[in-house]
Amino acid sequence: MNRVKFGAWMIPVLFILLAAVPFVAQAMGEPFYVTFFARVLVYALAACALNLVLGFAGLVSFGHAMFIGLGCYAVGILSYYGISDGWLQLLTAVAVCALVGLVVGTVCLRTSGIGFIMITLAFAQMFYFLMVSMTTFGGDDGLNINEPSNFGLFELSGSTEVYWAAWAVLLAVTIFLARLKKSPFGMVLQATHINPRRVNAFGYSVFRVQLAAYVMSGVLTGLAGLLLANLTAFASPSYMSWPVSGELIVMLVIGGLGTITGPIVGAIAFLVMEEFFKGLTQHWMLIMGPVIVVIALVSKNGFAWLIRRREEPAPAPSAAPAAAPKVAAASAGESQ
Amino acid sequence: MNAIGLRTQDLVKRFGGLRATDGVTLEIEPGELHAIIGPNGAGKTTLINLLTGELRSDEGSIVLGGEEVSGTPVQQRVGMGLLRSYQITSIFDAFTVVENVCLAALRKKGVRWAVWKPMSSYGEVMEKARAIIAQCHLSDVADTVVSNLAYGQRRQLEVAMALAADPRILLLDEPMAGMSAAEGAAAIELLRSLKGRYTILLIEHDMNAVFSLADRISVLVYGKIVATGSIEEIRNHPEVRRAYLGDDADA
Amino acid sequence: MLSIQGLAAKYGSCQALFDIDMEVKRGEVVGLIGRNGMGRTTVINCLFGLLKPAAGSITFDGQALNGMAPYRVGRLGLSLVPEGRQIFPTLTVEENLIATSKRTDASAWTLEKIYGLFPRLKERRANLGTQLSGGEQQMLAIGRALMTNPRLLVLDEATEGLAPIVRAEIWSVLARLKQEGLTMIVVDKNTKALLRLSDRNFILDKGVTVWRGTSPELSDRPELIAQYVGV
Amino acid sequence: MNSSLFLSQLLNGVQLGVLLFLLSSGLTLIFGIMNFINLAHGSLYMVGAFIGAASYNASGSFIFAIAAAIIAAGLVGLLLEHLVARPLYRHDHLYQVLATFGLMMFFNELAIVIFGNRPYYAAIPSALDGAVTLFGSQYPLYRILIIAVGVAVALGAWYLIQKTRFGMLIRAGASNSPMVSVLGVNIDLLKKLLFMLGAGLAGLAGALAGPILSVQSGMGEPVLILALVVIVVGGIGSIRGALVAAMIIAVIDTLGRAYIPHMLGSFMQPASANAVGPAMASMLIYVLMALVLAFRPNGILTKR
Amino acid sequence: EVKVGFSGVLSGPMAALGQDQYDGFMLAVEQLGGKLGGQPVTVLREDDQLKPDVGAQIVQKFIERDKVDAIVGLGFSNVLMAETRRIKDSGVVALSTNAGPAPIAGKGCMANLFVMGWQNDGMSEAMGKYAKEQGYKNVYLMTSNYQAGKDKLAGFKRFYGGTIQNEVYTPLGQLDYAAEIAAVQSAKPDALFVFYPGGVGVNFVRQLNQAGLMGKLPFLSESLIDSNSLAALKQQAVGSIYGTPWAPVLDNPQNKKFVAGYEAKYKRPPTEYAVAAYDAAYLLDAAITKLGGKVSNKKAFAAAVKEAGSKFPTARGKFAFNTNNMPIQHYYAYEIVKNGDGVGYKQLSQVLTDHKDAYAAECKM
Ligand SMILES: Nc1ncnc2c1ncn2[C@@H]1O[C@H](COP(=O)(O)OP(=O)(O)OP(=O)(O)O)[C@@H](O)[C@H]1O
Ligand SMILES: Nc1ncnc2c1ncn2[C@@H]1O[C@H](COP(=O)(O)OP(=O)(O)OP(=O)(O)O)[C@@H](O)[C@H]1O
Ligand SMILES: [Mg+2]
Ligand SMILES: [Mg+2]
Repeated sequence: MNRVKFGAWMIPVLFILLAAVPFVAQAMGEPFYVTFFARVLVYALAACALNLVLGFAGLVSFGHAMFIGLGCYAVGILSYYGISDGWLQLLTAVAVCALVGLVVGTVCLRTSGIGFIMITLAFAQMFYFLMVSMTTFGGDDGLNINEPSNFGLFELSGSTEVYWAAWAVLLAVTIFLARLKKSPFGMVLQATHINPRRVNAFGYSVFRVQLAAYVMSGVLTGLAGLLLANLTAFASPSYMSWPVSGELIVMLVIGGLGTITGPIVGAIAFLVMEEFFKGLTQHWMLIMGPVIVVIALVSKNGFAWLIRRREEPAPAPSAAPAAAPKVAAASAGESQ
Repeated sequence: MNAIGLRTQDLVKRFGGLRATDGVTLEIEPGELHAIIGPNGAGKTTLINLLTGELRSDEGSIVLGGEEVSGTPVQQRVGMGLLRSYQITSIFDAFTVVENVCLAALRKKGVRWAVWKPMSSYGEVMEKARAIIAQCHLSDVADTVVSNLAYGQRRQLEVAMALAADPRILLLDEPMAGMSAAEGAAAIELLRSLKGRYTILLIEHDMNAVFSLADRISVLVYGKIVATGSIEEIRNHPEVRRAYLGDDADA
Repeated sequence: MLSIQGLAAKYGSCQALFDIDMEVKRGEVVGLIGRNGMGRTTVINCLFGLLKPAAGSITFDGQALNGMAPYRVGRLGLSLVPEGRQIFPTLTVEENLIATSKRTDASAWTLEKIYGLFPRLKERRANLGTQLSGGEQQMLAIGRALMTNPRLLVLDEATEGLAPIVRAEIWSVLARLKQEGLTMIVVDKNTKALLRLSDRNFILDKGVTVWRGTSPELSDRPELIAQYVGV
Repeated sequence: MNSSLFLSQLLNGVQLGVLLFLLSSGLTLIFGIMNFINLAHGSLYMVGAFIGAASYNASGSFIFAIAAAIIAAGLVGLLLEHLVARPLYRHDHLYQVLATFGLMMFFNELAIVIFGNRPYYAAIPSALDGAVTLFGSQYPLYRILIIAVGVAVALGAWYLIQKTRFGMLIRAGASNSPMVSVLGVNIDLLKKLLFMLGAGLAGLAGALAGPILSVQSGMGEPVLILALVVIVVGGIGSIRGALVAAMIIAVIDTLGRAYIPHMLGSFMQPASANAVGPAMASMLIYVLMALVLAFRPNGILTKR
Repeated sequence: EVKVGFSGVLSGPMAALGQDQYDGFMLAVEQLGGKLGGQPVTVLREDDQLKPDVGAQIVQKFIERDKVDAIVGLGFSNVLMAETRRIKDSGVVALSTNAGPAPIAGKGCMANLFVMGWQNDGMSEAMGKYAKEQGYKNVYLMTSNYQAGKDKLAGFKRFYGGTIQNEVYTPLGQLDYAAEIAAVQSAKPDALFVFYPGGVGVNFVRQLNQAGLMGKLPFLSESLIDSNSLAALKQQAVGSIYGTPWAPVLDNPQNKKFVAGYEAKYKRPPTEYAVAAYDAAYLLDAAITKLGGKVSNKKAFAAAVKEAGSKFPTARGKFAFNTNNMPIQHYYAYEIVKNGDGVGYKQLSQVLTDHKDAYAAECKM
């Protein structure tokens, strides 16, 4: 939860670099890179959205792939019925994700810690199995999307279009989150993570704040789903299988929890690494696995620990004093 | 911003077998600084948790400014101006002092839809925050991340946050615990300057503070009020001397 | 038996101890005196390896304790009655007593002896720790510490928040333990009672030992008590 | 649907429940007491399955195979505890999830490297092969063994935790481990042992499951998810909870699969019943978990 | 200079299938002296991890970056479906050596996508016909609850026509089938037909044995029995009957060459998936030879491939492409029999001759 000083210049630099990708790819005659990075941007978007709940509010949602899936099927199912109007699909995706987010969030936020992790997972699994058994929409074979989303002015017909769409949305979302982080809402949201009891004691409703964040996050993740659907021209239950949720978390942690550009860097790092290791050996998971473990062991703030600012962040709450029984007792007495 | 009074009637809180609060009846006048002393584990903090609503009382009633509030949620009581500080310092570690105080100061506004403008651009809130920070002698560390504050300063911030949420009645749980003598003295001055403006319920083991600030004192032992009265009455109250001040108390 | 020199300690950023010197001889009872927050518990935390000293040395029977893992300190024969009781809430009274017990020799403390000492615990033997009153919890904490058959028993605020009668009971128990020749370090607010028990005393103020001497000496100088303890 | 079938379905449920219990008891102990969430627990299960199968094929002794599996899983667990878990005890669950997620990837691929990516052969000892007639229908002998083992382990675990000194210390350490160590007990060692115990149980589960389920890379995950559901429903840290929840979930799952289509069939045409039934069946336990958590956020049996 | 991209599942539980295809293809390339149609060939391989989006990305990479002349493999149905649009748009020659889902056999068929293995329904259609020939009165059907499963059962019913006693769809990824098997026991059907590929199938057969049903109840299956699962099942598979367009014991020179070469090179018996890829290589060889090595014109290449479909040496003895680029081939019923302490294949009958799939009519090409 460090306030990244470097975030200020990271954003423009990062996005200018990303904007260069298609041209570089053209110049190198490697249009494939556009596709690859389009996919990266889509997952970056999802990671940013997850950051809103996981990074800011410290809510470990292990089922965020659910929203990706919902976004995908919003496109898939509509186009299955011949509706390829992008705006309508967008509206549906947003509406569905918001609604699901509201319901699921209301249930999940009653729990905390491991409970929350598991119940979010449970809901994701439910939707996964639901789509698997919906043979009308291809079941687990997935659903081909023949008509790309048509937004009137532009169509998400090819990788390049999707790339630019993703780039723009990601930029908007990044700026939005950067603002939100410093805004009163953002502050309270982060505060709920550090010390929910105190937040309540100031008369804010921790539940409401977290729910709002969860819904927002769900909707943004849904957008990623919508883009993914167009990128692959396909909607499949495997988009919302639980390993995907896991990978989102990995990206986020690699990049840096609660940082603004972290999720993007994390997504790039993760997918590029994966691509690279795959090139090395067919058993690339033998490398990827330990790498992730190491990351988990060393990183407190993802790549922020490379570019750490002077003053060290807070010592892990449980670190020093908790050793003293006195404190153990006090907290037992005080908490709940 | 007028101070309000507080009354409890036969308040009871059980933790499993243990009656942490055992029929507490307490009357606090508006504007009064009322101290509660008592041995560790007497139920002081528990009592505060009951008053704020963070714990649900098992029996008895709590009347806040003439309004029955037992059973109402924390938010509502805060809305009526009931604010507290914590014995176990509970401030927002990752934030700066200003941000901490602002969070408190913002409570009246609420944060619905406040997702775009940075908190620092809320002029009047910032001013208020800065003023209170100055009042609590924290100006020079205003922009430090609080995890880097000294223990005493954290304690001061604890009080500052309670003040910033513009309370009408303050519940302070051992605000001086862990403060150095100097800090303690400053804190005493601060509280004295606040006297009368707010109703204050002060829990403190530091007798100098209590005896130099309190209008009235109640002594809580084993979850029961064994005595309530002026400083003199309490000093010379035999049972209090036995139960808390100790037989050899020469305060 | 135990000697502490130039001990200093921090909690994160806040320094609690600056310069503590004290020693304990076999068979004697030492009082640690001081106002709240003056560092007595911190000394104890350092002694038991719960807190890494920032400076200074602690030796027990010639063994250096600095940075030794708590359990190894415990095995050396130190035992603690901690501030705030800290009995195990999910264990029954009896389990609390036997879980960490250690037998040394024939004259060792046993369940029977403990129950003899605190009949109240015998009645409550099947209750969970949380179901005990503060006083009973305190007795349990003492019993638990005795069951490890310590050579040095440390009591931190052993009479904290207890009804006067219970307190008196505890004091008499401590007196009996003293007669049996147990070495003890006692931290307590109730100076008068403490002085009745202890042989020698150390006064802590803001993490520094400011005075040391026998109980009679201290009793003759009420101004000291007034200055450093005087509630 | 006749009663004899129902009874043997019930038995199947119980037997699945036993496997789940073996897996989740370790998980719940490790989580409840060390507050460490271990996604690699499924991998330990896989280790048990592979080692069990391999050593049975090598030695031909079932007992030896089981022992080998338990020991191997226990040792791997010990290694995990030392290299990964220990540094993360004090940290956010998030990092634990992450690290063990990585471990999962690693072990799955490692299994492929060592045993190849084809299902690995695990035989049932001929003595236990074949079926006995129960409730008028054939029931595999081996599964009855599994149930027996499960019951034994459940009793053993209960005795260990509730009656032995080890158990007392474990429970004490769960609530206040600094205090335990102050009283002269090496709580860290205790935690290591506990972690090994949990891993060993997972290994046992794997070794037992090997002969009825296919032994192959990735076999751990589906079961892991179920086990996680079990410990959350049962209330984290509670062996009793794990047992009850495992049984409830397994039985509900089994009976759901067996009967939901029929029930639906009774009021909708078979085609759609066949479509909806399995979907509902596979969602059933998650719905159950959501309900439990919604109304009892701490599980049906919260840790006493 | 020919470039071929191979994309299949090479990691995770299903990796075996991808591996077999790759090995089958590479064996053929080796036997052809590292050349296809006289042109030196380079084969790029990618792992789709059984993830549709990854698969789609790989195909795009092959097309845009590596500019491959042909793509082989193409993974499971769900992955293949995600890849189709890219394949269609690019017009590159693509040979699916694994899946032949209904959509691309019917409306979604395309001139440049060929299925080397079988249309998904084929084997179950064979089993359906076999069940009919055996005069089974009522058959019990089981599969996982997903698209492929439903297609298979449909295929079976298409050729069976008798009464279906019950049709059970089990949740995808279910491990333990004791419950279902118990139900079968009490239902007492004439025969049982299941579609459970991979490890799940191994579970199923094993549990069938333990329930004491194996051998008592005619057990028909498809895509369950292959040398991979046999390695795990050994004697437990004895008695199971399955439908297939190919078996290791199939008697034709090309197959002898294939099986011998494969076992020599990889120290394990081949599978249907390996055959499909092996044939794919010889097919490409024939087509490229015909074009004299000029593969730059995609349309011509595709046409050549289609034509060569009936002319290349196939390990299946006889092979050709239907109008929708699905295979026309024989389907057999085989039974696993005891053979010393190992197991052997016994051909029961050639159930379907020059079998065409049911979707060709829907294909407009
Ligand atoms: N959540 C809880 N569960 C069980 N017992 C509790 C709980 N909170 C407090 N207690 C018990 O209630 C009694 C009163 O606790 P409380 O914290 O109110 O004492 P206190 O007067 O604040 O003591 P101190 O002066 O040390 O702060 C103590 O015995 C404590 O152990
Ligand atoms: N866990 C902790 N974190 C930060 N500061 C602490 C912690 N525990 C104690 N302190 C501070 O260290 C100083 C000494 O505390 P200590 O507990 O030793 O006092 P004490 O003499 O035991 O007084 P009492 O036990 O009566 O509270 C105090 O200023 C206290 O605020
Ligand atoms: Mg208190
Ligand atoms: Mg103390």
